[in-house]
Amino acid sequence: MKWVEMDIRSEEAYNQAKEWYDEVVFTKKIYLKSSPNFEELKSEVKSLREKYEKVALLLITEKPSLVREVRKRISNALIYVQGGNLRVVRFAIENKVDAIISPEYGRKDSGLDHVLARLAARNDVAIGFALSPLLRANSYERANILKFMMRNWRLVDKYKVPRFLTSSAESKWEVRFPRDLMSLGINIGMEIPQAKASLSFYPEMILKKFKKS
Amino acid sequence: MKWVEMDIRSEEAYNQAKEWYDEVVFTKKIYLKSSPNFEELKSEVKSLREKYEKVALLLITEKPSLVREVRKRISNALIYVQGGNLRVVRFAIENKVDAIISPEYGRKDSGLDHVLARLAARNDVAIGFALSPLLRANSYERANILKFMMRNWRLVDKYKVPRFLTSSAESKWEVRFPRDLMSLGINIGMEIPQAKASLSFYPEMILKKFKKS
Amino acid sequence: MREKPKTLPPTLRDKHRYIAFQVIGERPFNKDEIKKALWNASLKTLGELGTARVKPWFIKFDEKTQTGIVRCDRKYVEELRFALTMVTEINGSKAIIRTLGVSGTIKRLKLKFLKEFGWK
Amino acid sequence: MREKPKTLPPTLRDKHRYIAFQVIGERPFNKDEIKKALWNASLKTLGELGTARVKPWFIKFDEKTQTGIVRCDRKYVEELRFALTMVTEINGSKAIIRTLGVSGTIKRLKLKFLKEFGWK
Repeated sequence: MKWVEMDIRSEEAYNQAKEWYDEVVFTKKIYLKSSPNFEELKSEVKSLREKYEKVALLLITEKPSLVREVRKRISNALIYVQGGNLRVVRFAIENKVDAIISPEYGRKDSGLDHVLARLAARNDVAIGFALSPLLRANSYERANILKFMMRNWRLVDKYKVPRFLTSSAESKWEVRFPRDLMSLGINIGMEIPQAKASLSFYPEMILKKFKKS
Repeated sequence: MKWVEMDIRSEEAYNQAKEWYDEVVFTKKIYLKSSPNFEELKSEVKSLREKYEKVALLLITEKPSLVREVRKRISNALIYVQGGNLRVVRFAIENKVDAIISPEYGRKDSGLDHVLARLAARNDVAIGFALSPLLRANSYERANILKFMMRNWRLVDKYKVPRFLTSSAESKWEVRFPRDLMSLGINIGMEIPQAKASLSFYPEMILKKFKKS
Repeated sequence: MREKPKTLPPTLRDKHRYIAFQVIGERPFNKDEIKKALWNASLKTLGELGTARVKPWFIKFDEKTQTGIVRCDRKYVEELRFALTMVTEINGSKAIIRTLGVSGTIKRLKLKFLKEFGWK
Repeated sequence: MREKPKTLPPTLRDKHRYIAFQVIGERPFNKDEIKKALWNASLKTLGELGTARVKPWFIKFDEKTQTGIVRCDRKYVEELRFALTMVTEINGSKAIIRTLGVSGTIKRLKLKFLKEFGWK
């Protein structure tokens, strides 16, 4: 069994995570307002892959169509979509991105429902449960985010959606040891083996996509 | 079924409690360093009983022998002993006072053990679980007091010691509605019927002593 | 306008309870003070994790009668009640929060526990 | 000297677990800072009631290796671990608290998880 950290967003965080995990995916955040320059993006992905091997692009956008474009044209990186905008999330799930990170992100509700969860399961789109938004929040927000994560876990569990636990760390101070990250999963409702699988079995399934491509 | 508040320590608190309870015991705190003037004490109890009907004396002392003296010479008031000093508590239980209030009071441990609990059950000495020390404490102290109350409840439950829930209110702002006081009991481990009995059945058993005397 | 997730099917939906309460204070409190007091009480007594589980949710407060409604998860009514019991002041003024009753629907809660305070 | 209550018979005794942890910080921390950080983390994440249930208890901290031991109730190891996971700073300096392992006795905990840090 391997420990896999699916979403690490800076070099220092990557180096910290590498000490504790067998595999680490480096995530590049991309704010998209319009079509990116795909030549540039492809060459950036290429150089990131040389450095980090496993690379993901986290798309942050209000425009569903841009998700499809990136999904179609980028093949050597995982495609994650930032949760929070329901239209974007639905479109991303329909277009079979690899994962939605934090469906509840920035929302006043949990940002996921049974229709989306069922579709995510069918389309093999994972839901990422991320620690870092909790770490940056005040107590009031933490209670709310945790509440939404508990609700989303119930859906993910019920509809057998692929899932993973991640720090989504932007700095080394947000990285956590796998067994500690498991405690987030356990406290939002996972059984211990489910929490473990969210840092090993499910991530490994997603990483297999790299070999195919 | 009657709601009974067993330990109310001022007139304004008494008046508040009377709105919510069928029976209220007015408690007079007595700090004892040496033998009290019993004539005075008896006449004070008498005038308190004219005003409040049901009266208790709460003995706060470091000297076990003074507890015995008061127990012997005062018959028309309930005798409570402030928990916190183990020697005094043991002596008070041996001398069959009516109740020990907050065995954990002011301590760094729970202030009760299986030997004392068994003896309290045999001698029909009640343990009073009091809210007001919690209300006055900071968060750190609250967590500790609650922890000790949980432990004491396990002993009281196991050895079938008579017990009651009380606000031990000194001001009207420390009085609580019976159903709300029950939630203290429930959260330290009581079943709902046990919490209810701690504000009705057990207090009523103790109040019967007034009729005998 | 932002979209909202669909209402979940009954088996997946959160099961709530509604608690009617009355505030007895040195002075009357307004809605925002009460809302904040409920959250603070929950966070202090139950913590961030406990609050996430208990899911307290301010519904309504009538300033005239100082009575209101708060919602929580069905399994954790006693935890929230205890958090309210531990309140000693609201925004610097002494206060007691007294629960009046609990029900599965707002309608029944009003009928059984708030009618006497003039709620419709 | 004040008397203490007797040790309870085994069935009534609290069942504990010991957790070994390592602190990774911007700077080294001392024992008192760690002790306070553990309490604050527990109170913030689990609240007064949760902390009473989880019963965190600081046992030891070695300032040289920045490793230590904390005890808690056997049923609530994951709650305490989560509270530690949520720590982002200690006394104003950035920090991560990493758990090294859990055991039912201090002796076995040291042997399995702290020996490599020079504990005896």
